Amino acid sequence: MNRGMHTALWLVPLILLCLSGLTGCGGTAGDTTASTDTGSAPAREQHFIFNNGAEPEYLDPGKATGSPGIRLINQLFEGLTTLDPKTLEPLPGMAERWDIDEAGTTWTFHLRANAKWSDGSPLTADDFRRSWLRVLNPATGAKYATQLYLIEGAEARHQGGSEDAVGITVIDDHTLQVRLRGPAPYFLELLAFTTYMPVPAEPIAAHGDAWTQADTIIGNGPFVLAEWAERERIVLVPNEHYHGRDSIRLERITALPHENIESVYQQYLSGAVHWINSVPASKIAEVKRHPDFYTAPFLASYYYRFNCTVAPFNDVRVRRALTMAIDRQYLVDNVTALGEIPATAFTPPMAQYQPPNGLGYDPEGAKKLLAEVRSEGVTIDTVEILFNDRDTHRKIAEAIAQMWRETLGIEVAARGAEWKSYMKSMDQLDYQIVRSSWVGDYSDPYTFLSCFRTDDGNNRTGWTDPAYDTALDASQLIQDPAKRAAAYTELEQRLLAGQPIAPIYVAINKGLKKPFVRGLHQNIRDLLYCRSVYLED
Amino acid sequence: MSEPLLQVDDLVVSFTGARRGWFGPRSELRAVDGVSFSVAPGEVLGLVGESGCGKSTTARAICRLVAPHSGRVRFAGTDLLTLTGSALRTARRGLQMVFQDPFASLDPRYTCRRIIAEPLEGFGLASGEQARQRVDQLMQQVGLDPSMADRYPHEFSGGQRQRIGIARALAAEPQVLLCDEPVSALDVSVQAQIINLLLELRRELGLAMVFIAHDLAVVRHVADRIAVMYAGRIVEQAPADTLFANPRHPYTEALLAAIPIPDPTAPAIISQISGEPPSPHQAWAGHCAFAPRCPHATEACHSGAPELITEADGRIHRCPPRQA
Amino acid sequence: MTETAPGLSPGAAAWRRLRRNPLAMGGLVITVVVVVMCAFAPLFSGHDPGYQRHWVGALTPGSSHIDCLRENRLIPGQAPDVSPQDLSAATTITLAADESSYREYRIIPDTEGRIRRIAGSQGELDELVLNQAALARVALIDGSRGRNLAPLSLRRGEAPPVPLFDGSAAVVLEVATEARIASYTAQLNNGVVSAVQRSGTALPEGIVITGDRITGMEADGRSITTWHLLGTDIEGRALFARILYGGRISLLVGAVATLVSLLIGVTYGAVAGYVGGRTDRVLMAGVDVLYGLPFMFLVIVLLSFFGSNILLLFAALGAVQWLTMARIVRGQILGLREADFVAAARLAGTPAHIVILRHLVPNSFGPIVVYASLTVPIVILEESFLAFIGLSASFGDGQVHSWGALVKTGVDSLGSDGSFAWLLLWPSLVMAATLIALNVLGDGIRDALDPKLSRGAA
Amino acid sequence: MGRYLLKRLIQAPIVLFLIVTCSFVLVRLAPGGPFDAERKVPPEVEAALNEQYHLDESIPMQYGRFLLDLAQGDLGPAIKYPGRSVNAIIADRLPPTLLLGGYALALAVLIGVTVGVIGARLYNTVFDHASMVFALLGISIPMFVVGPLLLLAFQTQWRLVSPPGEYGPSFAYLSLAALCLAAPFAARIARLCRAGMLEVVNQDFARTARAKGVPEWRIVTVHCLRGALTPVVSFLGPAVASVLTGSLVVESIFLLKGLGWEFVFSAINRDYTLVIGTVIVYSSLLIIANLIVDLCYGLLDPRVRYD
Repeated sequence: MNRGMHTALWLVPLILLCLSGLTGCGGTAGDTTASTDTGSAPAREQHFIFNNGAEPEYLDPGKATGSPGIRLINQLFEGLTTLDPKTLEPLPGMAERWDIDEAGTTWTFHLRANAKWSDGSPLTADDFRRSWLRVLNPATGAKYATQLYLIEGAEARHQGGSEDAVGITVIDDHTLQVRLRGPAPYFLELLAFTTYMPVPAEPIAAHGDAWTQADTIIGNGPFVLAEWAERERIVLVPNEHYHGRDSIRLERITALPHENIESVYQQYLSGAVHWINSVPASKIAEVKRHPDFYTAPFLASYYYRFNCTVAPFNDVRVRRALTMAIDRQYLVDNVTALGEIPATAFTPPMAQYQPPNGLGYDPEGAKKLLAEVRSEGVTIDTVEILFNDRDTHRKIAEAIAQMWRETLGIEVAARGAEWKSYMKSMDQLDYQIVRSSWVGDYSDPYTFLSCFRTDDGNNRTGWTDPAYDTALDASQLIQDPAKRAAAYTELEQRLLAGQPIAPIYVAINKGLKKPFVRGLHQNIRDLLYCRSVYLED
Repeated sequence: MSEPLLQVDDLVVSFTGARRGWFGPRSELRAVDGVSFSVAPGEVLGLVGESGCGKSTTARAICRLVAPHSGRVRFAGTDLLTLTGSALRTARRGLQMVFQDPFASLDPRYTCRRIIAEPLEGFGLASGEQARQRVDQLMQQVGLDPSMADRYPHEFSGGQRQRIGIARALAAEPQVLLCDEPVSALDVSVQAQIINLLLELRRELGLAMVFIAHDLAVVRHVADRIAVMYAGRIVEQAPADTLFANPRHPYTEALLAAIPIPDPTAPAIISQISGEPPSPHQAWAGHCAFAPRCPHATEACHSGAPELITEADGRIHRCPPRQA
Repeated sequence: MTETAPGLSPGAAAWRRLRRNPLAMGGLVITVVVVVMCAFAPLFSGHDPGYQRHWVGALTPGSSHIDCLRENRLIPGQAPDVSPQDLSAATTITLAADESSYREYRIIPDTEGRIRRIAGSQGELDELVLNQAALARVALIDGSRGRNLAPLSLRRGEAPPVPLFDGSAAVVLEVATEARIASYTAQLNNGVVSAVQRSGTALPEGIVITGDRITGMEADGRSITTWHLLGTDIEGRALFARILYGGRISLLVGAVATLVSLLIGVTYGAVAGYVGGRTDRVLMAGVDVLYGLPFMFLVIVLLSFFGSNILLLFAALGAVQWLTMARIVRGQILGLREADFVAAARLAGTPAHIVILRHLVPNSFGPIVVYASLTVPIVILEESFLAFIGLSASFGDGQVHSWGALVKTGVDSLGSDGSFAWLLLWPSLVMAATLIALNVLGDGIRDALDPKLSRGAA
Repeated sequence: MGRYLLKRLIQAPIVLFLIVTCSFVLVRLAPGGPFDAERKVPPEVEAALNEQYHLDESIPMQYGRFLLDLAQGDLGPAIKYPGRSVNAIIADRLPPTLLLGGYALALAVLIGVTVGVIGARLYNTVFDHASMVFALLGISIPMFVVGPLLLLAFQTQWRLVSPPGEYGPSFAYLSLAALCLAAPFAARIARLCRAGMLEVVNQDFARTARAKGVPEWRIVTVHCLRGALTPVVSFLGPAVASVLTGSLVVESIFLLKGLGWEFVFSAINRDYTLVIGTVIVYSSLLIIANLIVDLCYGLLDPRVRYD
């Protein structure tokens, strides 16, 4: 009956699995692939071709934002930690081991003795310090610099303060000490994030933004950039100086930047591509039947924002009524239809955190609530849903519009807008209801809940609750995991009581993967680690 | 002679032609080159010359259908050339034209009634039922059956169309009618009818006319006075009888010599005088424009442009006395 | 001049010639039919073009389905809310509902014919046991729906039971549990539900049943179904209605943009041609300059920057087309300006703008009409091009899309095996037919207006 | 002729200036900026980026700076391609677009003229009617329908062409793309050519030639084709513009690297410099194409005068 519920339940053991791996940190990166037994040498050429969805904007770890860029940077660079391709458990990366102090705020990392750049030169603790300070230098223009705010003094530095006050200390060439603002259990996972990766000094000094071209780039990840033909292909080959070179089996990776999903799908069918990570929305039925089709949970939330500053949406009852009139189960079963999980809370379920239930589908309750508002003389004639004009968003908006129309008897218009106009309307609160989604940066609810701080740039609803802001800050000082989870649950409840958003579903990642592609795992953050990938005969 | 109704003084109309070379000055083409004449109330002035001599342009310049380069056109006391816009439109009400080509002068998309009523509307003379009656009346006046008023031009014969054109001109209640070769496009039999109609109207309404034609035969019966044009200038002007009896200019002579031939469209002049009409670019620059074709041309004719000579009998011409 | 019958205005004469051209008349008939049907779309299709029935999904042309709502309510004391049709006159309503729940499993073999994956809707399975005693129905979805299977036991890495793969690369199993058809009957009294029964048992609370569960519906014993001439799209919306309503947008865009181009082009060309001289040279140099502009690109920039507002679309597409119109009109007027009837009109005291309006423009009407009639299809095609880039116009609540957008959806929906072909076929057919009709009509008008220039060119 | 050429050459920079100004204004009026993203960029970073691209200056200042750079042939840095200049991107993307466009135009002329000439010679036969029906269909069916159908048939179903692999598209694949782009133009050219032929075939000089015993094929190819090509050539001018817009569709469908789709993305991403850069390139191409077409027109039809 309730497929969403089942999926949610199924998610829990998976997350627990991740977590059990996490507790024993410092393990070896060995059991990443299901079948590492290589009895006979595969005859198939180890050349993995996939469609990356778009041309990456940056291959500079400090500056990258979009997933096409991040997907490649994860092959080209490696942070102090790296993640298990399947479970996302933090594994030793450039750091071989680490110590944490009692308070959980001072971390000492010990780099591998054989930590090297792809040109063979040694990689030192200072490389990390320099790279992180570069991100925190406002002149660099690193859009994800806030990822480093966890470090003591980082935020102040980014806003123009001194570099010396930042809590990064180079003890020796192979030892780095980091002081955090609070105990952050997710710090190890965050360290694998692109923003925390080291960047080489000389190429950047010599070539500026152009340093990531094939002939100038120096990395430290399992692969190096062999060719970057813009808008045509990006080719990676193994990094001979990578510490785990022996376990790398792919000889060549080609990433194609094509955006036309329909044509990319045909390309996949014709066999020219081994993996595509998006599928045409109009052919869901056909795609679902394809034997190579897969779906997997994704740490992302799809939801509608209400503009809490304009009538009638400044009345929480209206927001609640509209939320209650969305039949999410119906939506994920019939409209998106790929196994998305209906959500009543903003944060998706994840390790050590099960979000509380928000308002479910209750058409009668919605009608009653709206009637109550109407009886006070508030008129609700037309409601407009704004979305960026993509097939899926359009379908969802049209379906929700029809639900509201039928259940609540209001006129609903679904208006598609071009991407930047949509962004602008959202930013300037020039909308009534707008489609949104949020992808988590690490497996901790904070990456979601912090969006709705009053002054956060990602709030974009005009919703404000001082108690929420205080509680949010307080949650970051809690070290005990259980208490922390409880604090997050409380925060989420507060958020859902305010209902600045109508959660719709937890997104999934989906795609088509040739059966001979092995070791390519669909993890919860849709991160690609090609070091475990190989092509089976 | 009473005060002239229409007085044209030194009228010049020029057109600019193609550039000489890439950036050279544009050549100038003088179509009308200092034409002067006057028409008294009720008088008919015949304007004669071969094709391209500037007769039609003169007529069009008088009523400002083409913009004159310089000169003066006084009509009923006002200088038409200084007026613009609606003042011009009102001022030239008394000055109407009958065109050469009865096909081209009627808008094919208008019915006969609408065509004739256009001046009534344009000058605000009549509207509605009044206009209907006036159109019927005008049609009768030019010899058309008012029952045909709702037909389109292509349903009329050439003569009938010219009658429509005349009726339209009359609708404005003009004092002067500029008839630009009104019969040259018509069959010979019809020509006479139209000329008779015009004469009749002149009698009835006391109209003055400028009657343009390319041969003298047509003008003979109509005009009180005749002006002969050659290459943009009037070479001779005289009362009709005087001109016919005793032409002064060799060009007039040649035109007269052409008359006996009954076919009015025949290129009679060519048989009399050799050569082609001059290019209008520099026709009168430094010599008599007619000199290259003139059987009587002297050296003087080639060295200086002849001045106008006014003789005692009122005739004006541009040929100095010859030593015959 | 051409030979003309007496009593006919030039327009009437051209019409007469047009009527003798069967191709052009065919074009005219199609154009008129399409325009009338789109203009009066509600008369020709009773369906709401935006109404989605996801549970119905894409139906082939001519299919019918049970006409129910997403949520059907039979609550004693309330009016029945069961269908968009007028059921208030009925005295009993019966809903048959399938209360089953489905599961799908995809079984994927590896190269050696062993089971590589068992993908359930709730994740990967290592083992799947289907016991027919426990399950109401087991079927293969792919191509052989309804085929019953013996109890199955599947395990990853093992060979499947013999009949399962049958040479195919993968198998999708559909499993239905607890399937039973329940029948609800509601008694109505004066349009209000008085009692609801389920298989003879009274349900005092009434029922709410979702559309996707309903397998049959009757009002006073008469079954309630809806028929779709051209089938439905993936969202279960009536395709015929969508084409008709979409045609409103496409035709409107075509017509209005052409009018805009007419307005600008004729005014501009007429002024240039009538005034002539330096003004003409300057104005026409302007047109030459603008010819060098990649207008369509500016339209894209404009629309992507300011949203595909339909008014902006009219203006932008009209602005692309006016240049040629201005040239044509100017050429015509330049010739006509010297005509005696224009001189006569001026002498008749008619002001310049009236001369242009009443004499010059009407006499250039032929080429203007021809060009305009050929502009409409061009604009419709351009709109479809914008739809491809995602800059199409939509109407109403944003649920009615232009032909271009429908065709684009059709292309996207077309399966690799040719499934859903009707979603592409019908919109493109209607669009192409209309464009062809407009093209041959334009050619026909040109021939009719100028009989010398027969055998039309593009 | 020479003066006409000179006039057009003088006109070209004016046109370009107009376009540049027009696009500059449009771009700056557009809502949203290049750094807006789903994830809000911190204000410090946005300020730093704006400063880097001089977006913090006043609009007239930016315009002046832009014109100054443009005068030196520098279209500026591409905002969405960090570290790369618009010049470099255009130099990279333009050749594929030109290749595709040129190929398609050549195909269109070849197919169009052949079908048109044969259609005219076989006037009123089945071939004639069929070809004209196809021509009408070609004109009325959008490219984005033809393209996916071609791909579905040739690539996915029949496997006759393979998609662009490691080293660019194969010739067969490129031909498929060019065919898709050429179809509507071939259709139009066929119609024009046929009409032109029919007009010329019965003219006096053709009859004279026939009477003089000139072989029919010579009449068609030498005498008539020249006349029939005149409308085709005059069509090619505007066709170049349409081919450029069409290549945008074809590039997307056939996953080809080119300037067309780059343009759409730069517009969507508010990559100010790249939008203007691509628009300038397209305008220049158009102007040049129009000029060439005009010259060809003069060569084909000596009656055409350039003043």
